[in-house]
Amino acid sequence: MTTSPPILRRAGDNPALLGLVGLLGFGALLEILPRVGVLPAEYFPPTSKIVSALVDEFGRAGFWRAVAGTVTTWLIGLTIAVVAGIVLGIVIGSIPALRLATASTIEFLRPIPSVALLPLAIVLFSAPVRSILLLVVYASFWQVLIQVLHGVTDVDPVARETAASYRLGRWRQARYLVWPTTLPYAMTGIRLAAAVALVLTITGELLIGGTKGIGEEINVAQSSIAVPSMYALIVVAGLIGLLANLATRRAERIVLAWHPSVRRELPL
Amino acid sequence: MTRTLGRIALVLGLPAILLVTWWFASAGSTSFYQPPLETIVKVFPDTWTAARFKSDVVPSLIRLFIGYGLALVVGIGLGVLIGANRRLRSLLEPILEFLRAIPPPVLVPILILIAGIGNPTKVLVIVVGGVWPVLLNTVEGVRGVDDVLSDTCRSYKIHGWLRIRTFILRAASPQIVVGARQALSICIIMMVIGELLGATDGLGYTVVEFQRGFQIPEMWSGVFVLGLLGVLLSLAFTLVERRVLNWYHGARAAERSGH
Amino acid sequence: MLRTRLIALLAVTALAASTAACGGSDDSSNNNSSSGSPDKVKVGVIPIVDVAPIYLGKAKGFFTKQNIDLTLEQAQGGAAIVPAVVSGQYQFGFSNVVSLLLGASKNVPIKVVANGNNATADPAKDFSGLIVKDPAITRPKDLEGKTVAANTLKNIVATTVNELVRKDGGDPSKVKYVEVAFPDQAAALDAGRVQAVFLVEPFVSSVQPKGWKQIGSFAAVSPNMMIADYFTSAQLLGEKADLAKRFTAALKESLAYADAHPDEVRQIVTTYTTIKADAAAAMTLPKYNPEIDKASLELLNGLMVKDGLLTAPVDTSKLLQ
Amino acid sequence: MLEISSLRKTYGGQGREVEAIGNITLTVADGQFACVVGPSGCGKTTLLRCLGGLLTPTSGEVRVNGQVVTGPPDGLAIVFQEYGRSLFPWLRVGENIELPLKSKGLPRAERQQIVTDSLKAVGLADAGKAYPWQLSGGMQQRVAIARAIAFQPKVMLMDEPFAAVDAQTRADLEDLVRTVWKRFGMTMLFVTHDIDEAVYLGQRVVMLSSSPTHVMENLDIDLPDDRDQLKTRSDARFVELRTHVYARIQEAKGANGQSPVPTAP
Repeated sequence: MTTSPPILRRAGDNPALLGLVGLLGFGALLEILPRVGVLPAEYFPPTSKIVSALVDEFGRAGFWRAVAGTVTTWLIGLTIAVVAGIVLGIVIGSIPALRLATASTIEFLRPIPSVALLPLAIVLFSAPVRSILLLVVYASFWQVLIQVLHGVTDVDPVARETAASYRLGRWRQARYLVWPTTLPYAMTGIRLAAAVALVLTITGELLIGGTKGIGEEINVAQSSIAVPSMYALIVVAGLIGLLANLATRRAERIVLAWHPSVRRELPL
Repeated sequence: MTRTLGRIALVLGLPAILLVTWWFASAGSTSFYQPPLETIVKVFPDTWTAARFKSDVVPSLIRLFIGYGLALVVGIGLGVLIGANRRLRSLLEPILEFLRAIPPPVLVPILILIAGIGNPTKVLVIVVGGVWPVLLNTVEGVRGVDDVLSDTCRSYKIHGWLRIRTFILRAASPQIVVGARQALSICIIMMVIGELLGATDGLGYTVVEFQRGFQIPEMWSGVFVLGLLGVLLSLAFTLVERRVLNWYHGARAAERSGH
Repeated sequence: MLRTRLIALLAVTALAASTAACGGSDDSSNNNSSSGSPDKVKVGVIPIVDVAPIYLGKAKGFFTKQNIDLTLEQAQGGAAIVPAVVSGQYQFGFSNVVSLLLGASKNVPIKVVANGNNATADPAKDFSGLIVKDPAITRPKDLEGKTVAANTLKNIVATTVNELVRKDGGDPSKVKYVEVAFPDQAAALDAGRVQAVFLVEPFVSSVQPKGWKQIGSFAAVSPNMMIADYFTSAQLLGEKADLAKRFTAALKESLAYADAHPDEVRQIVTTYTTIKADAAAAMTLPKYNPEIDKASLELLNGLMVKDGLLTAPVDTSKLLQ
Repeated sequence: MLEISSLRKTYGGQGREVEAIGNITLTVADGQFACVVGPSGCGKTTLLRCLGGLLTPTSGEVRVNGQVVTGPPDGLAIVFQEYGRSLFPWLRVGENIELPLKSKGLPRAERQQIVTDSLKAVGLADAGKAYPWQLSGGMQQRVAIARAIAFQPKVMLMDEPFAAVDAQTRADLEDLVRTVWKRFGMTMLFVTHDIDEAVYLGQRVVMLSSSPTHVMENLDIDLPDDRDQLKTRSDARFVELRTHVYARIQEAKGANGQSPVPTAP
């Protein structure tokens, strides 16, 4: 084995290096097991085959169009959900009567699995992209709305009284008091929404099809039983997910640079 | 008395308005694919008969609970193992972060190719979807346990399974519950996807069957049942959570009121 | 004052957004054409040999002759095409007869405008095939308790296989069906996920090298049975009867031409499916009758009632013009 | 019996060695109540954690009841300063006390009996069913003490247990500790930064220097055995002893001129 104990011991105290060793080990493992026959190579191609399939995919123009397709659908759906979530969140959140009236509806609609809307989406919207967007927006909207509602209701009552005592108008109150408190929650909502939106984008592409996207590429690969390229596409989907996570975390740090890192993701 | 009436009005108010508007808006609808709400409701009883429940709803639920249960057991088991061991955690963190980022539905075609379309695959699809939120939140929870409590355990010689059961798992439970709730919603989605991509029974299959048979009101009723399933499971989850975490909510309330 | 109105406005949009999400208006792109410029027509088809005539007719200009600018959109099965035609996204569609009869029984507003294709006269040499891999399964009766792949649930494939099992003395209600798209059926049979597949060309030829056994076909139910038709929505028929008439005429011309020129059919199939020229050469072509075969309609009507798909036979005049 | 011989503890941090404990040699006889006091940041808590087997000393040796300490020794219990964080918030008070007994493998009935007795001993007889966070700070520390008693240790270490409690509650808890000590007769090592508390409670006060820490002086407290907040604290001898300790601690703080180096916990 390449990694002898001393390296492990020296890497022991440096997590980044250890993480790398972990990754390489994982890759090596997936290389050896199929070759040795522990895993059926037909369905578990060795890593080298997957990597070469990945390189082939990178070479194909259709691949990049598919990646672009998935990312655009994902971003459009996410943006609609985020804007709607924040606007509705602040409006509903800052009017207690509205907050109480809508609570039960929100609590009823939120857990409905967006994929349940799939048959409706196919039938209601003839253009496949619209149906997928319905799923993506529906799934990610609630993530943002719930967090923003928490943010608005978490505004410190004392701060609210001081703002009122200085006769800050409702609009200015929203701008200088509600928004800064809600922002960290909104960012959490966006981070959760981004992940869910990607899952639903690819689900839509897989089940509805008819749009340029990774999901469709996987369907094509499955039909021609091109197993290595299926894995390559899975790796790509994972990378997109990873980049999405890193990007949203990065954005969070920038936007919340001024905010004490104390930000509770409510265990609801 | 008026206070409870007021509360009921608030809880049922908006849903009632929305349903009524939908009822009348769709009343005259001639569009084949958007039948009046009235027909959907009328078709409900004889579509979702006891036989239908036994042949389709029950198999779906069994697969969901087995899959969700496995996702919890595997997720928490590995999570405790990884969370407690710093070196193991930094060794596995990059891999886990990548595997978590893979949108679970992407794995369904490959799983079907490998394991076919029988029940084992359907359960596997659910486990593969649900295990990540549980695993990563458990690692997070186990990592964040209070070190004073950990010292207390060491000095009072509480270790082994007793330590895991009464200290590690309980201390990490608020974070594990966050993961379990996320896993539940993912598992329901994966259950439906598993059934839409080639199945011979189950809720997802039934909805597709109605659509292929042009039974549109029944299809809408199927979507209602799926939605209801999501709502009821989320309600059940909240009840279980309230019992499991009553100590946690109590402690936070005490802490917040400056006790 | 402005602020309260603003908040009210936001609240209204929120409510509208939620009801819109339930109602949802689709964007039927019905572009009405002036008499001069050609009618833009979209037709939903499935990438199989059955639709070769319409591709051939487009190539030969039969449609341009009728002042129709034709675009062909591919879908997985009839189930996705029917909603698109009803909603107006497609003006015409291609679907198997059973789905059309089922739709008519549920008052789906659709009307058949022309024949699609028919089985051949010879049950052993048809463009379709009920194919099995397991040597133990030698006849349709053996499919009892087994799982059969069909490209869409509740379509002509299930009706056909049920009838073959029934004629062979078996109990069709014991056969289970699972929806698998044509391109994936071979892999499913290979992996043993299903015990039988029902394929049409070009897929029947593409699995030929596997050496699997064929134990039935459309023709085995009834020679030259009508398999599929082209249809449109009642709404389009009402508003643009002339366009429908011209479309039917061009289609009949295409069907006759295809039936008379099998080699051109084989060539055109390679343009819209992934089949290679040599496999296309070996394909068995279906029969393309220009006229709609009413006898097949009644036959399938009866079989659907036997299968319990229909409680009572459909009044086929509702389906035909 | 507690024996510490030339204990030394340094915290290595990227080449910057911080010497928390220089050289401590100390013996506490069986059943003796010893208080340890010293300038803040002189490694009192580090010393206690070494005694409790939670920290391995850099050199030197610690013996509890004759055995060398390599990990948490048998027959030793610790009461931590952050009482809130040392109790399991998901276990009721009774369960908190019972847990260590489970790991000792005692049968159920016996455990229940010990729990009830321990609660009575700290004056919380009917608090068994409550959750820790439903009690006041003082009462939570009583639960921690009850848990220590229930463990039936021969040696009890207390790490500034009353630092985070208001003055009145502290007086009651001080008296509670003495009664507990008298009744159960364990060896007691009480770490505190409050000089009055050390003199009032201890049979002996061990004064530590600032870091690198060593034992500056061992002072025997010859006050009468039964002590109470009013009489003892106004007793001339008490004041005399207290001033002596205060002077020595001030002297230690000022002696080596540099401000005490903050030791890692």
